[in-house]
Amino acid sequence: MKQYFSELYTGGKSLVEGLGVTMKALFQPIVTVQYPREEIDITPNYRGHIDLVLDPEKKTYLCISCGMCEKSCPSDCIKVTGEKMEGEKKKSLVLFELDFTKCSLCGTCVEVCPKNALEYSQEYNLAAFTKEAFHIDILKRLEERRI
Amino acid sequence: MISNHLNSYLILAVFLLIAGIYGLIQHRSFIGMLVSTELILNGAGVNFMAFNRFLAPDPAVGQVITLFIMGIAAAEAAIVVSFILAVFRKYRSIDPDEVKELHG
Amino acid sequence: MTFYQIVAEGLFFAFIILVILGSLITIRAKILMQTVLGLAVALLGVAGIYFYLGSMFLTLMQILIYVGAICIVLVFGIMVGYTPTEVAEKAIKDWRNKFLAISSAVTAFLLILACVLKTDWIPAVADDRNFSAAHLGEEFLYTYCLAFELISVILLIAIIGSIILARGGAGGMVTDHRAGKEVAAVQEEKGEVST
Amino acid sequence: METISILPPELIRMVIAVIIIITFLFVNAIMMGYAERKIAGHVQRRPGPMEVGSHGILQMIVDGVKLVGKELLIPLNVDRTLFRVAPLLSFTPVILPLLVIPFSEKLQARDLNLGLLFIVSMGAVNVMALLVGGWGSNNKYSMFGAMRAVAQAIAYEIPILLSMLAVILMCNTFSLKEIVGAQQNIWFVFLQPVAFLIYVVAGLAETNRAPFDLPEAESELTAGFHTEYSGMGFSLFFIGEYTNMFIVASVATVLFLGGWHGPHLPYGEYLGVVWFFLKVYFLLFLMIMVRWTYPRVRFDQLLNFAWKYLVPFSLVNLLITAVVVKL
Repeated sequence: MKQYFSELYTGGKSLVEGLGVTMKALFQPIVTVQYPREEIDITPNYRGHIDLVLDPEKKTYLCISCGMCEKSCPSDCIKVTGEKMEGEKKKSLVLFELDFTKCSLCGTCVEVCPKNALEYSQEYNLAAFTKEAFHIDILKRLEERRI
Repeated sequence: MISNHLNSYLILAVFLLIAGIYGLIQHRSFIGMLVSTELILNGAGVNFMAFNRFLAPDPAVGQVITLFIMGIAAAEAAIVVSFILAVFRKYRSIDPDEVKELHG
Repeated sequence: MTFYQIVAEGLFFAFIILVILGSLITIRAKILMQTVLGLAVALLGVAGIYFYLGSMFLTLMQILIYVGAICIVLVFGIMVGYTPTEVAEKAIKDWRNKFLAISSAVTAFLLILACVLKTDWIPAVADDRNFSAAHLGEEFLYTYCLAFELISVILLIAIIGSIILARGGAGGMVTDHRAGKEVAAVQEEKGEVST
Repeated sequence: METISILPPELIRMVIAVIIIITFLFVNAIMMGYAERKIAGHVQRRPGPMEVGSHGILQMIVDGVKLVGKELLIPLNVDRTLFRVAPLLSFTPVILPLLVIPFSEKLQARDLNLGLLFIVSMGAVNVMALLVGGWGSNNKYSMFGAMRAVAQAIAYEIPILLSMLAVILMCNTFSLKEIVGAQQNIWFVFLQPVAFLIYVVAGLAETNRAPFDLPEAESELTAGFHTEYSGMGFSLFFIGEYTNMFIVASVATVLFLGGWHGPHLPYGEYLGVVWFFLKVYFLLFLMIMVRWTYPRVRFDQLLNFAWKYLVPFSLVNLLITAVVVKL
């Protein structure tokens, strides 16, 4: 009999306390963001798809078209083509394409790059209607950034 | 004013009674029979209420008896449903034709 | 005849139609659930008839007890033994059965109807009859006190009895899902052990 | 003019009252749906609907239009009659109780002698709708929902009636108007706090609201008895549920919170409706908060709670009330 009433008491008390918690939450400011209208800053550690590093001095890429990333990629999603231009020692990039439909964001390409020419982008608005939209031309992205 | 004649109520009560009898014979399941019994009980209730309204010197009598009928019907329904549960558990069927251990 | 009376008459006929329709569904439907729903319709109609017979209290009790409790218990009983679309009633080809049903019903109807129409009913003379619920309550507690107590005892016994029946006898819960005979055997064993 | 002189004013009054009440049902369902989603959002510290209209205020209307536009799908193997009848059955009996509720001293469609009994008996019919819908859907989830609804309704009807009886004993009448009138000086919530608590808890269970929403438990039974309903069928169930909440809250207001009584207003016999609605919507707000605070109870807990706590307490309360009233 004593247990019956003590159960009732503790139960009732915890119910009232619970109601207090939600009451308090009701009047606290909201913490979520209305996404397409407002956006919050992405943490610098965010690992999006890869991007070429922009050399701040020469305003160009650091990539030497060695093809290490292409070889190391477990999903075969990077395509690098370099051509030797006339009058230049190094190969220059003609094509750097990422097939994002296959990419698993493992980051092996970034690790393996001898010149540290690859970095993670901050891109997260990734949605499209076609498969082709995910064949990302990374060289073009770099050109756009350079301007 | 048909709603003011005793006979119209009595005929309705008779209709309920014969509907109950017909259903009781026609239905081949316990629930169907129970439902028909409820119809018969309601016929009796209408009858009591009609006499109460038109003939009784004290109009509480018929209402009291009708309320008793309702109470009995509630008890009956509860018992029959639990009886059906028991029968179903024992015979795996609530078809009255299969439940015939007490057949002579 | 005023407009009020026309409306009242119309409603009266509506209730009668409800009763007749409901009881026809009840006795003709092949699916049991529809049978019980037909019963609910008929009982609502009877509730309306009670209103015309001067007792609002009985009308409400009829809805509360019959529709709200008895019909629901019946539906519960159906849910135990049937699946929703299974045709619960065997197709009635038993002509003997049907003949018996119809003939007994018609005979009873004619006989009772003859009695009803032949009798001269003597109407109540008093005009100051009290239909109120308060008067009904007084009658319950003074004149019909014993019957009132008895019915509560009956209800109590019914509740206890139905619990015992549903639990599978005084021996306690039988949860076996084996075939009927085995369960019966188990019950017999239990009976022997307890005695 | 001929036709109008035949019509008695009482009948016109009833027709107007029914029209107003049906309009009010829809408005109430829209408002409650919006409030529910907004409060749910803020309790979880998110904004809730924001897109349609300022702060999403038109969201429920848009949803209503969407539901009306949708096809009423009838699955192949259901019992068609029962399947169609069930939403109507859940919608119709909720209109009638509103006819006897006194919104203010003079705003009442009809004052019945047995008003409270009338409301209770209409509530009993409502359970049939859940049963018929659940059974007619021919779906095991719906069926489980229906069976749970039965056990729950039977268990919680008793404490509701007993707690109402305590109030009826105190003012000796079933008429809602007279019950409110008896609370001129002191609200019954102060004289009958236990009955009030029992009524509110059992009322929550009676309307199938969380934490007692077992018949439609989303996470266990997908949606219980209305799993198979779409379009208007679903929205009728939805409106029925919210109106039921409104009825439970307004009966609680009438029985315990003094109905239309409040600080004096000009034209008090009409404007008392303001106090009435304030109290009702406060209770409804509480119900919504309860839903978003507590987890759903288990089925055995639900029945244990009814039979071991609510019924004994309401019986003892009734006994004490009877003794005190007769002393």
